[in-house]
Amino acid sequence: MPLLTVEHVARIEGHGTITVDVHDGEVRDISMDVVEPARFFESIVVGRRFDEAPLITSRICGICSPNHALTSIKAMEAALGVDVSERTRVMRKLLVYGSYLQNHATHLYLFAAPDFVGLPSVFPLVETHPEVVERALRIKKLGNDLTTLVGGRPVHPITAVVGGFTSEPDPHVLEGFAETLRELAEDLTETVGLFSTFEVPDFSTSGDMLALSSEDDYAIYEGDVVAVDGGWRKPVSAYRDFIREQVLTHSNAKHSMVDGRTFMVGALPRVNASSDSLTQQAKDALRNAGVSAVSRNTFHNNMCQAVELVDAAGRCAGYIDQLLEMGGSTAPVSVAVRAGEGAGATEAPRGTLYHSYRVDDDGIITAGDVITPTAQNLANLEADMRVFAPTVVGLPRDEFLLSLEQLVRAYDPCLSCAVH
Amino acid sequence: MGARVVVLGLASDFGCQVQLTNIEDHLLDVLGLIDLSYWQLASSGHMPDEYDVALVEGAVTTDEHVELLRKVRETAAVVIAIGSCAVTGGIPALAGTGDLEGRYEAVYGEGTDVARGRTRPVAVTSVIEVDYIVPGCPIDTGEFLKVLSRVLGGLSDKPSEQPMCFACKTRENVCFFEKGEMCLGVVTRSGCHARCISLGRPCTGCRGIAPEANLGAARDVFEQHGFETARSLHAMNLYNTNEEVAL
Amino acid sequence: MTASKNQHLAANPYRPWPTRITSIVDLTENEKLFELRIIDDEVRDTFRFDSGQFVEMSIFGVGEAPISISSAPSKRGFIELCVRKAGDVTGALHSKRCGDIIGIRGPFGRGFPIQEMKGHDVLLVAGGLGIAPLKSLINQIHDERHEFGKVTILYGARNPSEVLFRYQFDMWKHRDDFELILTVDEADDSWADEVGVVTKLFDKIEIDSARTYSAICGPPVMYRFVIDEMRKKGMDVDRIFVSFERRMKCGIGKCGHCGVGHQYTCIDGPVFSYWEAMNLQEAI
Amino acid sequence: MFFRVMDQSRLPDLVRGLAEEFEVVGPVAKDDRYVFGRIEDPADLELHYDTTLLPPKKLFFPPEERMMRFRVADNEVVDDEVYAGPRVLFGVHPCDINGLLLMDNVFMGDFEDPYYKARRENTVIVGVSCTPTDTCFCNAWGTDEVHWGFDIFLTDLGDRYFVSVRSVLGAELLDRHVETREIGDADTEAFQSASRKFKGSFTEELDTSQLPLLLDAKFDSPMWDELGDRCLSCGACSTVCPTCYCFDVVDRLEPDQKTGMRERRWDSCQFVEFAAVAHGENFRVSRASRVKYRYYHKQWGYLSKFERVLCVGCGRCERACLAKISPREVVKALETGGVQ
Ligand SMILES: Cc1cc2nc3c(=O)[nH]c(=O)nc-3n(C[C@H](O)[C@H](O)[C@H](O)COP(=O)(O)OP(=O)(O)OC[C@H]3O[C@@H](n4cnc5c(N)ncnc54)[C@H](O)[C@@H]3O)c2cc1C
Ligand code: SF4
Ligand code: SF4
Ligand code: SF4
Repeated sequence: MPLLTVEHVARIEGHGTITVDVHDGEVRDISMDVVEPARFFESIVVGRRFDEAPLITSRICGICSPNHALTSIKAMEAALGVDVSERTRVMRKLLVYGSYLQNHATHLYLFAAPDFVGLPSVFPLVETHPEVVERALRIKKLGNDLTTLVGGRPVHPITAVVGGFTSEPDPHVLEGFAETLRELAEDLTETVGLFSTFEVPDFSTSGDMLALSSEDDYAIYEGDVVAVDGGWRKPVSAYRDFIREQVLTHSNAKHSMVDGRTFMVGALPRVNASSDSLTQQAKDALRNAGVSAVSRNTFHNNMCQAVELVDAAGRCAGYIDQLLEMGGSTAPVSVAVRAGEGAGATEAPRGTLYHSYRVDDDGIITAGDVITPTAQNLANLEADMRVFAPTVVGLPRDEFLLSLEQLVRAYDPCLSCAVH
Repeated sequence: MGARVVVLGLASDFGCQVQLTNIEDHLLDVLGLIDLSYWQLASSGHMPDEYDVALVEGAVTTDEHVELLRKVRETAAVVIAIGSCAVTGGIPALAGTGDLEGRYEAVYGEGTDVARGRTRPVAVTSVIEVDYIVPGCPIDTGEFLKVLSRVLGGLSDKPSEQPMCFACKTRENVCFFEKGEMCLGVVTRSGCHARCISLGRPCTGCRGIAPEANLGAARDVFEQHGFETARSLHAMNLYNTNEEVAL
Repeated sequence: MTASKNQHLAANPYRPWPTRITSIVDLTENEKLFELRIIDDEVRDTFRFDSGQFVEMSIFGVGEAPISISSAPSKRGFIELCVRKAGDVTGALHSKRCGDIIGIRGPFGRGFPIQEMKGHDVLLVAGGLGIAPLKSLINQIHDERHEFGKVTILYGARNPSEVLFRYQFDMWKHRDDFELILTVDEADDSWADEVGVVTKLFDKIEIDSARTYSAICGPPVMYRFVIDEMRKKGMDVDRIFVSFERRMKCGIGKCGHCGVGHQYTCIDGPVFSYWEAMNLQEAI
Repeated sequence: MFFRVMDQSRLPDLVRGLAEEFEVVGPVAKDDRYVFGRIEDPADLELHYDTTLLPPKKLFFPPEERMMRFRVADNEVVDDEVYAGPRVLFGVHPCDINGLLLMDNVFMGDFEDPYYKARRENTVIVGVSCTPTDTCFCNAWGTDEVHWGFDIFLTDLGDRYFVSVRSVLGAELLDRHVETREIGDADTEAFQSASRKFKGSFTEELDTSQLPLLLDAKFDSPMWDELGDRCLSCGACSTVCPTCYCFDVVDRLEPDQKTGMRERRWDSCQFVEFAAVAHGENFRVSRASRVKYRYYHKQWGYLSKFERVLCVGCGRCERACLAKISPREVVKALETGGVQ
C-alpha cells in the first residue's frame, strides 16, 4: 500500500515527518509526526530559581529565543508582581523585533524561497542570484545586530532579565542603528516584491485565527488575545481556559484547540487582527502585494511575514527615537521574592507564545507551562493538509510531496519549540 | 573540492545551527572552502554515506541518536561537537537528573507512549570521542570560525583550559562577588571573552567546567561570600549535570 | 651582543623573514633535516650566529617554534634545522616541500662559549634530539679542528631507527681525530655499536678533566646522570655546559614563558654552564 | 625638573586644551570602581580615585593586539605597522608610573618592542598624587615616589596643584593651555607637608629585607603548597598587575584561509600550559609551583636583571584575587615562615 513519507522535512526548524496514505489516487490519511525528541522543559524548570526560568526556557528554541526569554520574564513578573519601566518595555519591543527580522528573513529566504524557484536550498542562488542572497543576509544581519544591540548576542539574549535589562546599548550606536534601519527599508520592500511574484495555491484554512491585539500598537509584546472568527477578546492570564491541549500518539508535540476548533497563529492571523495598526509603508506594501488584510489563505503567511518586515523597520526606528528622547532606566527593578503564579505571552515570529509559572515563598519554581505557536498550529496544519492534499494528489509523486512540504513550510513551523 | 561536511542536530534548540547561519559576513567565504553535503536545517536532500567532517549539535536523548553517532564516528575523519548540549550535555541533560519517567508523565500525562526509545540525556562527548569542541550556549560564531580554520588546516584542537576570571578582568568588569552576587566564572572554561559578565550578568557556566579549575578552592570562595555549597552546586549543575561535579 | 650584529632584527624583532626550503632530508620517521636560505640578500648576508643559538621558525597561520641551528656558523648562505614533528608548527613544517617558503627570525639566545673552548679538549654528550644543537658545534669543531685538543662525542638514542645523522657519524667513526661512541637503549640485529644508556659510555672514555670543556644536550632527565658521571671524572662545574629547552613565544626575553629559576632560557640561555644551572631553581 | 603652581579651578582648562591636540585618557568611574577611559569632558575625569581596575599597561600593551598581517601562500608579512595616535594619559598615580618604568626595561631594552615603543613614545604622561588605601603598599618598594617617567605631575594641595614638570613637551603644553604661577615658599612648604602626610598614612610597614635570599631558602617551604591549594589558577592577578607582561602569540586566519594575522595576548604564569613543552613535559605542573614562580620571578628574577622588584605595591592583585593571595601575605609568610 503506498504509504508516502517525507522524513525529516528540510528547511524547517526541528525534525518532523509527513506521512500520507494514498489508495487508488485517493488520500486516506495524512499526518505530520513530530519526531523531535522531548527535552521536558516544563519539568526541568521545577526546582530552579525564578530568575533561571528565562535562561532555561530560552533554550527551548534558538531561533526565537528572545521571545521565549521575554515571555518567561513576563510570566515571572506577573507571578511576582513586578512592574517594569516604560523604557524597559520599549527596549523589550526592540528585542522582539530583532527576533522578527532574524526569523522572517531566515524563513523567507533560506527556507521558503527555494520552493518557489525549484531549488533544494538557497545556496545555488549564490551563483545565479547573488543580489538576492546578499539581500537575505543583509536583512538577517540587521536582525542579528538588533538582537545583539539590545540583548547582547544574536541567540539567547543575555541582558534581558526579570525586572529590566542588565546593560543598555550605547546611545550613539542606537542612533546609528536607526539610521541603518532607514537605509535598509528598501531591502524590506523588495522582499515583499519578491514574494508577490511567487504564485501560491488558492486555498482557505478552516480554523480560527488567534493573535494578541492592543489598542495603541501592532501587538507583539503585550495585549489581549483575540479570536478573529470567534470574535472574542480575552486576557492572556486566562490562556489555559481557552486553549485546550491534547496529547497524541503519533507525535511528540501536543495539539491545541479553541472553542472545539483548530486554529492558526502567526503573521497571517496577526495581520488579520491588527492590520489597522501597521505602519503606512506596511499597509502600502500589503496592498501592492495584492493580499487582503482578511485573507484566510495559509500560503499568504509568508507574504504577511514580509509585510511585517517592512513594518518592523519603521517601527523600530521610531522606538529608538523614543528611547533616545525618553530618559528613565532599564536597570532591573528589585524583586521581592514571594509565592505566586503568573502567565505571560508575546507574539513570537511564528505566533503567540505563552509561558506560565508558579513559584514558592523562596522563589523556587514549583510548576511551569509553555504553549508554543507551532504546538498551536499543528492541529490546524494537519487539518489544512487533509483539505489540500486531495487537490494536488494528481501530481507526480515528488511534486505532490513537495506541495505538502510547501504547505508545512508556509506555517514556518518550529518543531523543537513544538515539543520542547 | 573542499572537505565534505555534514551538519547534524540531535536534541537541541537549533541555536548553534542558527549561529552557523549567523556568520553572514563570512558565510560565502566558508561555503567556498567546504563541500556542504548535508544540513537538514538549510537544504533538502539525504544524509550521504560518505563525508569527512561532521558537525554535531545537541544532546543524545534516544537510541537512534546513539546509533547515529556510532556511525558518524566510523565515517567521519573529524567530528566536531558544537554547543553545550553536545559538549557537556547542557540544558537538555538537566532532564537526566532525577526521575526521567516522572518528567515524562509530568509533561505528557500518565500512560501515553510518545517519546520512543528515549535514553537518559547525555553529551555527544560521552558517547563518542570527538576531535574538536566548540563549547557555549550558543556557540560564538567567531570561535566556531577559529575552530573550523584549525580543522581545515589540520591543526590540533586547543580549547581554553582556564576559568573565566582572566578574560573577565581584561574587560574591566567589577567582580560580581564584590557586589554580593555569585558568578560561576571562577570555575567555567573561558574563551567567550566573558561576554555575559561584561553585559552585567554573572556567568552561568554554559561553557562547562574548566579542566584547570580548582573546585576545592572555588568552594571556599563561594562559602566565604555567603553561598553555601549546595547552592553553588545547584548553580553549577545548570549546564554540567553530565559531569560528576564535586565541590 | 648578537643583536647588534644582526641589523635586520632592529626594526621589528618579531618579523619573520621569508626563507626558502632548499633541501629536505628524512632522518627518521619523525625527524627531518631542513636546509634553508633566507630570501632577502641583505638579511642573508648579515645573518651571523654562534653554535647553540636558535631561530624562531615561523609558518603563518600555524605559529612559531624555537629551533636550534644545526649547521655550523661557518656554513654561509644556508642554515640547517633538524626538526622533530612534535605538534602543529613542527607538523606543518614536516608537510612542506622543497622550494616552499617559511619564515625565520633570529638568531637568538646565548650559544656555546666557543672562544673559551678553543685550545681545550672537548667532550660532547647528546641524547636523542639533543644532537641537533650539538651538531652545529660538532661541525664547527670539525671545520676548525686544529683549534681544539682531543674531541670525544657520546651520543645515545632510544633505538637504531632514532639515531640521527647516522650517515655522517658512520663516516667519522673511522677518523682518528674524533672519538665517537654511539649507543642505543634497545638494539636490533643491525646495530653494531654500544647498547645501554649514554652514561654507561663514561667507562669507555679517558678524559683529562683539567683541560676539558664539555657540552650536554638531551632530554631533561638525562642531565643529572650525565653530570654525575662528569663530576666523578673530576670536571669543574663551570666547564660543563648544558642547553635547555623551555616553552617560548618570543625568543627575545619578553613573553615570559621560558623562565628557568631567575633567568630566561631565550636570552640568558639556552646554553648555561652547569654552575649557572645549579643556581637556577627547577633547572635540572 | 622645575615647578609651578596651578589653581585647581584651572584643571578643566588644561584638560580641554590637551584635548585639542591629543586623545585624552584618564580615570573615569565604572560602577563603584574606576578605569582609564577616554575623557570627552573634563567633568568625566575622576582625579580622586583609588586604583583603576586595569593598570595603564593596557594602553601600551593591550590585552589583545595585532602584530602583523600575513599572507599564507608565500608566508609573507603584509603589514606590521604600529598605529599609535598622540595621546595624553592624565591622572596616573606614582605606583603606575613606576609600573610603566618597569615595563620599559623589558619592552624598550634589548630587542626593542616596536608596538610598545610606538605607543609609549606617543603618549604624554600627566601624573597625580594619591591617598593610600588599605590595600596599597607601594611604600614597601619605594614606588610611592616618582622622579621620572612623566611629563607633568600634579601634587594635590587642596585648592591648588604643585606642578612638577619633567619634560620640555610637558613645559610647552602647560604653557600653552593653562595659567600657572611661580612657586613660593608657602607652596613648597605645603608640598612638603602633603608628602609627609602621604608617607604617614600607609597602614603598614612591610619588612622586605632579604627577599631574594628568602625565596631561595624557602623554595621548598610548605607555605607554597598551602597557597597552591587556595589558588584558583584564574590568572586574575597577572591581568590586573601593572608589571606583569607575559604574553602568548597566536595566528588567526581570515575565513577565506588566505590571509590572517599574528596576534599577541596577555598570558599568565598561573596557567598550566604556560611552561609545557613538547612530549608532555611541563616544568610547572603543580599550582604551588606556579604561585611560587609568580613571586619568584617578580621578587628575584626581574631583580637579578634590573635591580628592582617587579611589583609597585598597587594592591590590585590582592583586590582581584578571590583567594586573597597577595604579595603582602607572601612577603610576611616568607619572613615568618607560614601562611595565615
Ligand atoms: C631553544 C630551543 C631549541 C629547540 N630546538 C629544537 C630543534 O632543534 N629541533 C626540534 O625538533 N625541536 C627543538 N625545540 C623544541 C621545539 O621548539 C618544540 O618541539 C616545538 O615548539 C613544538 O611546537 P609545535 O607547534 O610543533 O607543537 P604544539 O602543537 O605547539 O605543541 C606540542 C607540544 O609542544 C609544546 N610547546 C608548544 N610551544 C612550545 C615552545 N615554544 N617550546 C617548547 N615547547 C612548546 C606544547 O606544550 C605541546 O606539549 C627547541 C626548543 C627550544 C626552546
Ligand atoms: S568571578 Fe565572575 S565576575 Fe568575578 S572575576 Fe571571575 S568571571 Fe569575573
Ligand atoms: S593567585 Fe589569585 S588571582 Fe592569581 S591565579 Fe591564583 S586565585 Fe587567581
Ligand atoms: S604584584 Fe600585585 S601589588 Fe604588585 S604591582 Fe602587581 S598587581 Fe600591584
